[in-house]
Amino acid sequence: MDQALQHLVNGTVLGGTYALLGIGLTLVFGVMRVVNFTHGELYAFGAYMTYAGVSLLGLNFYLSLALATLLGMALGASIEWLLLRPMRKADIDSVMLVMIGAALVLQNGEMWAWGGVAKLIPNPFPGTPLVVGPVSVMPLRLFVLVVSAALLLGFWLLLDRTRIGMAMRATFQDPETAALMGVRIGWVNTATFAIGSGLAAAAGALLGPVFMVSPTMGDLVGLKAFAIVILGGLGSLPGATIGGFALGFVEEFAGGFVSTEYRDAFGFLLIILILAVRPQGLVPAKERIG
Amino acid sequence: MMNRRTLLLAGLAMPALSRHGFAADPIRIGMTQPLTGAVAASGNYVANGAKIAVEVLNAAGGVLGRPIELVLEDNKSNPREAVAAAEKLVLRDKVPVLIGAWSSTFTLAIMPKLIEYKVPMIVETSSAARITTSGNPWVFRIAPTSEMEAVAFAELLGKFDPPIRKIDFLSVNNDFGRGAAEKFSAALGAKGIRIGRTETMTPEATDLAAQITALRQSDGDTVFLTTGVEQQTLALRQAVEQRLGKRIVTTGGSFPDQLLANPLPPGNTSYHILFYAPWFPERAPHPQIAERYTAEWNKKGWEFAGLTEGFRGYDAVLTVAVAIKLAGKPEAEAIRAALWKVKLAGVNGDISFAKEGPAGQESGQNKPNVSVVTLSEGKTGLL
Amino acid sequence: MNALFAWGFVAALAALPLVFPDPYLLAVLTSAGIFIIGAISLNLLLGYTGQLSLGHVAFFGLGAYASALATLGFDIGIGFGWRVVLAPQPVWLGFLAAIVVAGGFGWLLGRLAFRVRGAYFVIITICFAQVLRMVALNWVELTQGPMALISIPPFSLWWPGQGVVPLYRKDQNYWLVLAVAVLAFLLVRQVVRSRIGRALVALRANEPLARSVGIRVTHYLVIAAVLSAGIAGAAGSLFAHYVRIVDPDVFLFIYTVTMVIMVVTGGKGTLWGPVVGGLVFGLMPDLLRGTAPPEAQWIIYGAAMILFVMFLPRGIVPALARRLP
Amino acid sequence: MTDVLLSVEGLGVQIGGLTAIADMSFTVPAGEVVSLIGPNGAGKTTAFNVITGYMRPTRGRILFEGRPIAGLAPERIAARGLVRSFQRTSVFAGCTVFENALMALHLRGRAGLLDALLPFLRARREEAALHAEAADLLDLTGLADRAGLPAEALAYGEQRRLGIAMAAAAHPRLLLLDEPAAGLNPSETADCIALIRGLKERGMTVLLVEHDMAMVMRLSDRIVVLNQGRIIASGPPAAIRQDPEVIRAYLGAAHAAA
Repeated sequence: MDQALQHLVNGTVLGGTYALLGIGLTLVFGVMRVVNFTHGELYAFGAYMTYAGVSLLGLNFYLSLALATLLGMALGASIEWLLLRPMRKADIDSVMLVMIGAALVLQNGEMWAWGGVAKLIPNPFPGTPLVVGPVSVMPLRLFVLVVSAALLLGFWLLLDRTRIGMAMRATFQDPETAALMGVRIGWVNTATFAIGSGLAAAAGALLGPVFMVSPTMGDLVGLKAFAIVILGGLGSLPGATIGGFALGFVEEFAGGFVSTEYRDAFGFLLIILILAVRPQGLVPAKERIG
Repeated sequence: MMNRRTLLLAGLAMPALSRHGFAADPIRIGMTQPLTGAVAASGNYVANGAKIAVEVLNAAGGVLGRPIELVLEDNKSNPREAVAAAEKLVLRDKVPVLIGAWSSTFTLAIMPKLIEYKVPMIVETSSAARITTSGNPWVFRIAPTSEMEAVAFAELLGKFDPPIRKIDFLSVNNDFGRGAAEKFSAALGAKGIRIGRTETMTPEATDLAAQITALRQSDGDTVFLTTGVEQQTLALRQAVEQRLGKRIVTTGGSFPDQLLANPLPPGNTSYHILFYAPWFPERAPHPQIAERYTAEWNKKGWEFAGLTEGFRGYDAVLTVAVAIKLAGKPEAEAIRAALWKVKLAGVNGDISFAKEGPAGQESGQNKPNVSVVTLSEGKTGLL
Repeated sequence: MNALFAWGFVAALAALPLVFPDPYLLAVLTSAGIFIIGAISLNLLLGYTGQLSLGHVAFFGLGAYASALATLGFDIGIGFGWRVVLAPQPVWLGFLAAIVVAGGFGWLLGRLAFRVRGAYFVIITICFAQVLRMVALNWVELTQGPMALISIPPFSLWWPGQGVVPLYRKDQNYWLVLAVAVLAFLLVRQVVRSRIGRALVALRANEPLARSVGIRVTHYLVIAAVLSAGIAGAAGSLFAHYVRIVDPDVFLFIYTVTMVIMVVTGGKGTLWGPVVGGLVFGLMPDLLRGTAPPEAQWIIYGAAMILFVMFLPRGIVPALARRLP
Repeated sequence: MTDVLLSVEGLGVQIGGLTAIADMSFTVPAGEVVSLIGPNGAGKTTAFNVITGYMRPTRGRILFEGRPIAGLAPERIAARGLVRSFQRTSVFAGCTVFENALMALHLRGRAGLLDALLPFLRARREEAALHAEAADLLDLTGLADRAGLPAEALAYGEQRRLGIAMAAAAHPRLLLLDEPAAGLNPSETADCIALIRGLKERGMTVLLVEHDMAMVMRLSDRIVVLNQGRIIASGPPAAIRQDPEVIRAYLGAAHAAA
């Protein structure tokens, strides 16, 4: 029972970060119809920028997090401008290949710049866990969970309350109609990709200090992010949140009670099951007719 | 970082220079390591160790009056590329001897090619038993097997207080991790220590909470942790987070260097089985050699922690140089014959090869030294 | 003229080991050739049905494991005390097993995955390969897990005057791969030029219209998937007996990417596309060796991918075809 | 009285809570040209999609030659002898006109995988026959001299004609044409009418959805008028022309729209 409680806490902590990862990916797919293979690399980029800020420039931890997120957005915007904008008319497959190429360039660029040795990011939180009854959790991870939740909430408000958010939602529903109604699709795409990238970089910046920073850290995370959005329904924002927590709990409980060997396989098996039974995911995005 | 790049450039320029007429043609030594991909960090350490060994040797006049040239090829952390790299080294660069290939699978992938091309290889890191027992007479291993490591560790059991009574394992799910769990169980089981559970993790996993929570359920007092540096660090930190409350011993010879600058909270001491402890070069079997290696490494400004792994490349090159000197000519068959006769002092200790594997096709296996380093609040000590 | 050129090209490749017996060149070409066979098989799916499978390496890996296990033999428990035991078989049987096993999984994936299209299809295929990798990693009794299957025998063939001999020599392996590549090419050519190929192209061009003229979508897509998987399995078998070690990394994503980019660079939906693109991207890594630091080689590789897709989206072969009337 | 080829009985279709077709029943007798007309949004295209298997009906029955076909996949329905044309994308883009014709003849062939791999006598003979039939088809549509062009390079009217010919290629017993004359100029429309007459003479039954009233009146044996998902009238062209409810609900609206 104590073990189950601990797994529950761990699953929640894990799920929160997964949700953050999934939402950026699903947003980009929903609005732009782009499967973003650089998502994992932007995650790594966010982590490295935090490392650079804290360890190399000696900046404040929180300032470094914010800077890393902003730099991630800037990198995302330049990827959109350089690679995606010229490919707007291209088919979805070609765009995927370009993004895979970009991921290769980014990952090896990181390895070139930083070397392959994994780095730890110092953080201002105490290194001993908070203990409540049978359950323990690190203050840093609580902080990550809270910031993730705040980012998710802020993102919802952005979508719901701002002009750019409305433009994004309109494009999400139907790009042609949105364009007719005066939405500048080019700008919405840049903003969308920048925000999606910013969310990935923020996830990396938050999780970098929890785990470690290495050039290949984006690989597994990229795959996980796919799993999350497929679980929730590709292009569905609530789905990505639910999918993130679902994957977090499944991994944690299956890993704890069934087999740690297959821990990472459960997510993928779940996807194949979901796609076989319910191809549109748990929470399907609204279909576009036509 | 800057250093690394200049070195790469220097590495590029070197073959060009040598072609422009030194007195004697260089003797080429081939090396393949994972320089990119999942395990690149450690591969680059080993490659760096080899590079400084070549510099040291050349500064002392080379071998047989000729300079040594290290031809380094990336195996991109996968077996297919390991084979491609080995074939390039043997067939295009015509090297008479190879060093490689870090992971056991990369080494095993290259091994049939050694028989095919009749070229000996010094195995510097791989720990799988099968490498020296499968009957490949071209393989000479200076790295210890998991079994040797376990047996050597068993001799040090008396130094632990409170004593080790029951052990569990947290192992990376590969040859290295599974091999260590098996051999340590056998070696320590023979000493009357009880064996608990074994949890495994994929090499790229970062969240180990499920495994550690499961280990907490065991009544063992010590967990043997076998994986690369990165996961060692993650596991040590997450063990604190999940209140594992057991002694942790890492195996395999790598050291979680990041915990020096970012130490675990007070009261957490971890134990690390190393083959070279760069903090105490004076305690190495051959202090002068160890100090020279350490000094050259630090001169480059490379990461200090890399010393724990870089010595593998350093010792491998020293071994090859002695073998070429004994052979009297840089030819594969002669070097192979000479390797059986080498006796030299390396960073890790004396290097010589004993026969292992089926009669008539034995591989060479060196018997290395181990030491256990403790880490507590960012400070190291020797057990 | 075209056929003459094609056979001339094959004859030139076949004569290569006699003219330039450089073993390194042959090693590089053999290794590239195995992936070109993979690309030829992928082209059937990607080029002719228009379905981007990013899990194609699954079939390659299945072929490699099936062939390796058939020739090494195995002895595994399947629960309730039952055991499945296979004594080591000759290599040609392993080759057939690779084709059958991979083809069978092609059928399975086809049945499952063609219910969805586009991005979903892509991701389900990625997941498929990932799950297989996890199984290969963890079903240690069968696959040896990460410890890899080693000591896989080399391919053996009946050789004039010598009976059945194992192929150790570079030129022999080269010719073997060349022969399988030519067979794979001819097989794909026969299929795409037949009524089946027309049905596949019709489905790619306009699925609703194709259905309206009576083309059974799933039926034809599954045929394509089975054939494609079978050929990829054959390539995997060649790989297993050439490299002679198979580990779970045979399911690496980057291998799929290699095959996909070979097809796209050469020209998807053209017979020669995977061959031309395969030569470009099969030889590039080896040409880059030594010219740049290892990380930079990857960066060049990735950048080349981007540039080809952006500036030659239909591939080299169609671009050349337009130049030459 | 001729045999009934298609009969639609009590058909109802709901899309996302909206009623596209409320309750529809009509029959298509063999050998006739029947037109389905009605203002935009009346449910004509939905009816087409349901009959040809692209959408599922919420209720009702569809019988083709007395056997139910509702819920079957489009390709199965096509194999039974009921083929449709499309309004917008009527050809296989990226393929030549001749290839288009060959693809449309899919149901006329039966070569399988074995024939593809080992193309001996039977498969070769079939290919030759299909090529001849494709050439005939292009002759019929007057596109023989365009055989080598990419289909999307054809003029709009020619593309529409090719689309109709392709639907008719496999000799279906019932041909469903979705606005074949939409966007055509008068001379192209005349070509189109000639083509449909030609098909009828070959023994094909035609169910037509069309806005061009002149064309409908000239071609049809019977007309079914839809409004807001319901049939409001049906009968021969002369009767429909006189029907006051049709004039009110449909003709007026169509005139206003034009």
